Amino acid sequence: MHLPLVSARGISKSFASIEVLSNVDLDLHNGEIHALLGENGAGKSTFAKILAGVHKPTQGVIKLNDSIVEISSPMIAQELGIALIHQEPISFPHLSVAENLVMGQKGNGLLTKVNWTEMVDHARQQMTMLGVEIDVTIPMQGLSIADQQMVEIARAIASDARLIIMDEPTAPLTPREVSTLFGIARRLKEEGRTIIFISHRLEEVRMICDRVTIFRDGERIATNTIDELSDEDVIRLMIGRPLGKYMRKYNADIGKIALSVNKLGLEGAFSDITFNLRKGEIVGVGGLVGAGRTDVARAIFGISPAQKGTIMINERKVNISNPADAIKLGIAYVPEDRAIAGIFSSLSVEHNLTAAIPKKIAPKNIIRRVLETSFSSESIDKLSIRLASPDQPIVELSGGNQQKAILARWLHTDPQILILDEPTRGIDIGVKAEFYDMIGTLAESGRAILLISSELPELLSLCDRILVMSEGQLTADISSHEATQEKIMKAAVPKMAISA
Amino acid sequence: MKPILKFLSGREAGIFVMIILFCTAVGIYKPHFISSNSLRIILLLVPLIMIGAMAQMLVLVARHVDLSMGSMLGFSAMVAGLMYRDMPEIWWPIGFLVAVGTGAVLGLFNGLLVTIFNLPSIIVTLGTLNLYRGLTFIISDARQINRANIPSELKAMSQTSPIFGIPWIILMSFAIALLTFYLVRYTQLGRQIYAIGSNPNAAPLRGINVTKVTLIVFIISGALSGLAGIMYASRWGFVNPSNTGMGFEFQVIAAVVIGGVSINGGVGTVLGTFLGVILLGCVAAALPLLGIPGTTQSAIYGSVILIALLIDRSVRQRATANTKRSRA
Amino acid sequence: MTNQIPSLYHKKSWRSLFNRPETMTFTLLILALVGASLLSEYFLDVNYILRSFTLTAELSIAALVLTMVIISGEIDLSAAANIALSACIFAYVQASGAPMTLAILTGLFAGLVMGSLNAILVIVYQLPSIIVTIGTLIFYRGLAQVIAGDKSIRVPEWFIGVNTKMVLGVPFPVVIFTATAIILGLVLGTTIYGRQIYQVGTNNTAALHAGIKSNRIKFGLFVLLGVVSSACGIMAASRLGSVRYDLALGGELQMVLMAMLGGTYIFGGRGTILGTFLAAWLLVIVSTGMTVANLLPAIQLTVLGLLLIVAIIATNFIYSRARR
Amino acid sequence: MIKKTILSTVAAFTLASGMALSEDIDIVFIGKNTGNPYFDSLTQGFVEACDVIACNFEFVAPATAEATSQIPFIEAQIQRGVDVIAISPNSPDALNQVFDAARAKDILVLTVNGDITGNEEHRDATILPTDFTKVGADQVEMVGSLIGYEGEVAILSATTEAPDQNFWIEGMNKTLETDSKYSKMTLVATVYGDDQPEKSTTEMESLLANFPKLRGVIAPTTVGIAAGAQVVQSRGISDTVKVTGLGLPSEMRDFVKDGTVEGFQLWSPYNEGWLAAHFSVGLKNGSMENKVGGTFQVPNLGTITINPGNSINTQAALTTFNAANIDDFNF
Repeated sequence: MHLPLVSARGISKSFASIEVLSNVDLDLHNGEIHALLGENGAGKSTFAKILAGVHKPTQGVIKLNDSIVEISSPMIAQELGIALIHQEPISFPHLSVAENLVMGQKGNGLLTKVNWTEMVDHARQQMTMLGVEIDVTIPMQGLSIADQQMVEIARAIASDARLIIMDEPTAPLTPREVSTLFGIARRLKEEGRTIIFISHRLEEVRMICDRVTIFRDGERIATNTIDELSDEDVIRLMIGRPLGKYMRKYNADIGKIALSVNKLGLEGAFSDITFNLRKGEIVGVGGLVGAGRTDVARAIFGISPAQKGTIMINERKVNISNPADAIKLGIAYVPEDRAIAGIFSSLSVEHNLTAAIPKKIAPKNIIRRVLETSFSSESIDKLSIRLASPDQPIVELSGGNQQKAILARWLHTDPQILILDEPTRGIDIGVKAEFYDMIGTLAESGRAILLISSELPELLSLCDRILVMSEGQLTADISSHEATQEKIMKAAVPKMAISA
Repeated sequence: MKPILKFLSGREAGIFVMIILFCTAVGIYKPHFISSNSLRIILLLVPLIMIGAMAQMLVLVARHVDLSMGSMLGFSAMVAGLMYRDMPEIWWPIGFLVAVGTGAVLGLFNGLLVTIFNLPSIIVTLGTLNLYRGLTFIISDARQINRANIPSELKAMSQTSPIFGIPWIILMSFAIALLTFYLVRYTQLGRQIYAIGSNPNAAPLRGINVTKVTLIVFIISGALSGLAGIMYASRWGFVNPSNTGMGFEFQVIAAVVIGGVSINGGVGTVLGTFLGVILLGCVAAALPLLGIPGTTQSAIYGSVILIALLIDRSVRQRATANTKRSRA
Repeated sequence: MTNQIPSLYHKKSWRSLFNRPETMTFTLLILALVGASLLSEYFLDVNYILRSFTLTAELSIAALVLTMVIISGEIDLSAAANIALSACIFAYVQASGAPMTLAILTGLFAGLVMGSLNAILVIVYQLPSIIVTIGTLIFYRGLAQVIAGDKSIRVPEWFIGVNTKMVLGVPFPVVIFTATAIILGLVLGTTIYGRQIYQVGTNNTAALHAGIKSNRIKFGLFVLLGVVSSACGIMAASRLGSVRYDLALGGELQMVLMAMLGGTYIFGGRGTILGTFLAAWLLVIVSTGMTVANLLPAIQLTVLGLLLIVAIIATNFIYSRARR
Repeated sequence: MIKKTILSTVAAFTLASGMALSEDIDIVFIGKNTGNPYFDSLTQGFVEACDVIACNFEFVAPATAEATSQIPFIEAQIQRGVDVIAISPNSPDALNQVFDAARAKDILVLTVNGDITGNEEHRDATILPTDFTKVGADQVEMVGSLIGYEGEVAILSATTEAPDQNFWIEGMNKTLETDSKYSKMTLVATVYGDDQPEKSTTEMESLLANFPKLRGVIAPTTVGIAAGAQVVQSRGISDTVKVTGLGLPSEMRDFVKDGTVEGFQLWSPYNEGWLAAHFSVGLKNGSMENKVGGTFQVPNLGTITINPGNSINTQAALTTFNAANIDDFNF
């Protein structure tokens, strides 16, 4: 076997005490299309980003053509011949395609002449080499996402990349665009280049890849040629996580329908979503990144309302045009991205805790300190939030405690319907169990809970019923008794996107 | 080869049409507005704003704003004026080097504050607008450089002309416009300024030295303000600490925004800016003829900026609307 | 494939008194007092300082509201031009024979319209407030010149002299400034609207998710600044006895300077009314001290420019360390 | 005619007689704005007067010339407890209250080189360079003599609202209409340069563009005449277009030397300062009385009468400067 292009040994990475990758060894050979598979949060994307210099590993060594390399930035990765193509390519929207191809290349000083004709011809030549029809003179923002990806690939090849990493490239593409992409991938393989393909679409992986590596809980579980593994094997390997010692310790009596959603649709995000959520019931929503689960939640909560379909609260049709309406109707939404949509980072923990209940802490618009402190200390004790003082900026708390604070903020609004979007993401194991208890007791108190989660054990152990979404569609509605990780994953994986 | 920024050319054509319409309308009302003499008056209003507009365009494209140009102009002109007054026998073209050099230093100071302390350029330059004006008073001991001290050869540059009646300083300002066109279109620096303005976060990832390029943009802004300063001395024949360059930055921003340069960075052409300056020149020259008191000029500038902002927004919306929205 | 959110640990807490920006402003205030009295023996006279304060009272009152606008994450450079235009409209309407109350109402209405125009362009049309308010600054200043030409419009004799009216020995404008500061300080510090202004300024998306109507709050702040500025314009007309288009020319720098010196963070989310209140006094002491010492006005301009740059470096340094 | 030589000898003589013993009078002069050459020579009058008589003199001025910019400076002088505030007002009516405050502290308030028309009761007296009623006629005579009393003439003035400008323009119009000597001269336009050098230059250029047959331009403002002369000099049309008006010798010396401007008129700002200082000290130490009709002596200006409205002129007629005498003046 000739020498591997890239060999990674003992790669580990942790973000502020939460280990995301532990001791991963992997060899990648020239002229190979290698798929990285795994659940959300299994670590495959972090590993790829380490190779591309976006993150630095906490431990471990990377060898390129048998010599140790230190990939400390995307620039250095580019020099080493490693290119990362994001799902939505980072480009200069106002500049022409030809310029985006060549921008920032080494070697030309600030005052060197830009030869437009040569640049444009060079770009045209690259496009035809890729077999793609793109007008290289129009600005990038004039291109479709697929075309922008093609430009990114062309740029990688132009900088003579030996290893091209594609992160979820086919998600936004039409079937025709996917087959064009695969044609190019095959040609690059014949040229001896190595391609890493991160995807959930097993059929696509099976069609294009030579070997596949499966990640689970930050560890590399298996690396086999694609033919050695059936779909079932792959799914089993992906999800063989222990169900964990957490067993449901509660059983709420399911009441009448609190929320019913009928044929909800938003162009480009999701369509034909229909489900009911009863008081005291926990309904899980599984699916992969980009399935549109967050968009459904944002539609129900009024952040980006749906264009089609109806929402009923306690059998009464309602119109939710902004979050304030939703809160009045007793809906609460714990957002997926804490830092952007959740915390007021520089404000105190107390201010964050009472952000959603203005009326309660300021009955006549004047904030009553005594009310505010009582509300905040109540949630600090109930949810045992670890902090130095209620006045310290919330940004100083750990991820888990920040999430508790956001949840506490919403519990104060005494919601009837509670939407949790990846509540336990980025939280260490210990705190997760606390969260599960909280969610359980909330259901027991008669609240209806919609739990969006990518962790299958979480869904299985907590939920009464599990919906699964894939590419904006509802693909399954399984009660918890019959549900298994395989069933969920099968429903979550997008159907065959392209013809044979 | 089709012009690369074809999608923008709609904007330049729009401004050109506005100039033609405006001049014909005024011409019908006051026939001698379309005479070679009044063309000369319009052109004489243009040189300083043209140079300032080219510099401000680069600053805006890089997603910054430079409000201190008027004071940089005043300070540089004063330094050159003091040199002429205290060293009368000096070779007069040295004034150009001194003014441009002084301006560059002031621009560098702006750039350092913006890059090293990571401060918003609009607030920094609001501060230096007054700091440099105060320094202009201090170095001149609040006294004016009289017409007698300004070398007659320098003053002649705004009256005599090498070719078919166009004075030197106007040709110089057109030369600066051409130079800026070359810089913007045919040098790496020019393209990187656009790249920084278009997507500041991606620029470092693509190997662009954002700090260095931003510094250069502010140095150019200072240097061109300095050049405008020495041209001020040539055009008006004196340098006064309190009104040399006063309000220059607002005139320049009006011209640049009319010329289609977007405030959000990454968008702007030399041709658009050039036409924006010419349009403002026509308006300024037409006002006295139409009997509209000079007092309305600033109201017109203000409304023109607001209208240009709205046009720019609708252009930007149309541009981003056609990229297919994809869900993460 | 988790997009890990690394939680940031922070060594020191910024709660201690030392690091509150108002302390910086207060120490600068004391230093300025000492410096000014050393510079000229005529300076240290309370009545003289109070009288000098009335010369910039209008800008200081508007700066208090501007502080709230900046805390909410926006900015408005057109307030000084608003003061001039409202004063010109008020004086023009009054001079053309309208009764005084109608003239005052027209002036205030003009302020309302100006504030709303800023709000509509920034909130409805989503244009950056910094460039919009540069446009409206030039536009309003130009309109004032159109209305008043370069004549000055007089106001009736009995209306003149608001600054000479004393309340317990303190000039009326200073009383209004202090009262406005107390009211806005209470609104910002104790009411839910104040709290939400901070939240909107710190993180607009999170505010939206928490059900806070940030657009409505920002719209209200722009309109409030418009109306308060017009009221200040009318007060200026009474102080001066006549109004020209160049009233409060260049006042936008002083207003921004007061907010910045008071510790308001230019990117929003941080700042207090107390800070701006102290900064207003600091500026008066600095400029009065220099004037009474017969220093060249150029030195004042230089000092003001330097103060602004130092203030934004300091606040940026204090806050960005906390935020990053 | 004032000769430089006589001036210096008189100054030497009074020095020898020793200073008055009374405690020195504090005088401050507040200019329109800093950086205005006109006030340099006016201040010089004050300074040299105070070297001779018992007064301490300070000159202050705001950075810019807006209506309200002088108020802080007046407040500061009240606070400093000066005896006399002489000021060249930026606005006819914005300073009434602060003048009253000063006079309440029995500070003498004198307006110099320009009065607050319509609000005279708010100041003690005004010192104007010359009898303004005759300025219009003198200027028309000046331009007539240059263009052979025939052809088109235009006026390049300062701001539309400046009271002295309007007063003089009115005088010029009346002279042209009534006096047959100027019947062949026609006033074609009056334009305003707003005392802004740039605007004055563009207004002069549009005058030349709009009136090809223009023969003479009267610019009764130092800013306007210098701008007009500059345009004429640069275009080399000084033989066809004669520029005159009120100008400063220091600014116009080059133009007079190379023949661009054959003659112009003004008064001596220096004398204004010189007289104002003497008048202030005289009033303060009781040797003079601020009574309409009263007279008083000022070294080398002779007897000065206080005209109605407490207005005092430093000299009767305008001084004409031309190539012959331009070098005798250092202001």
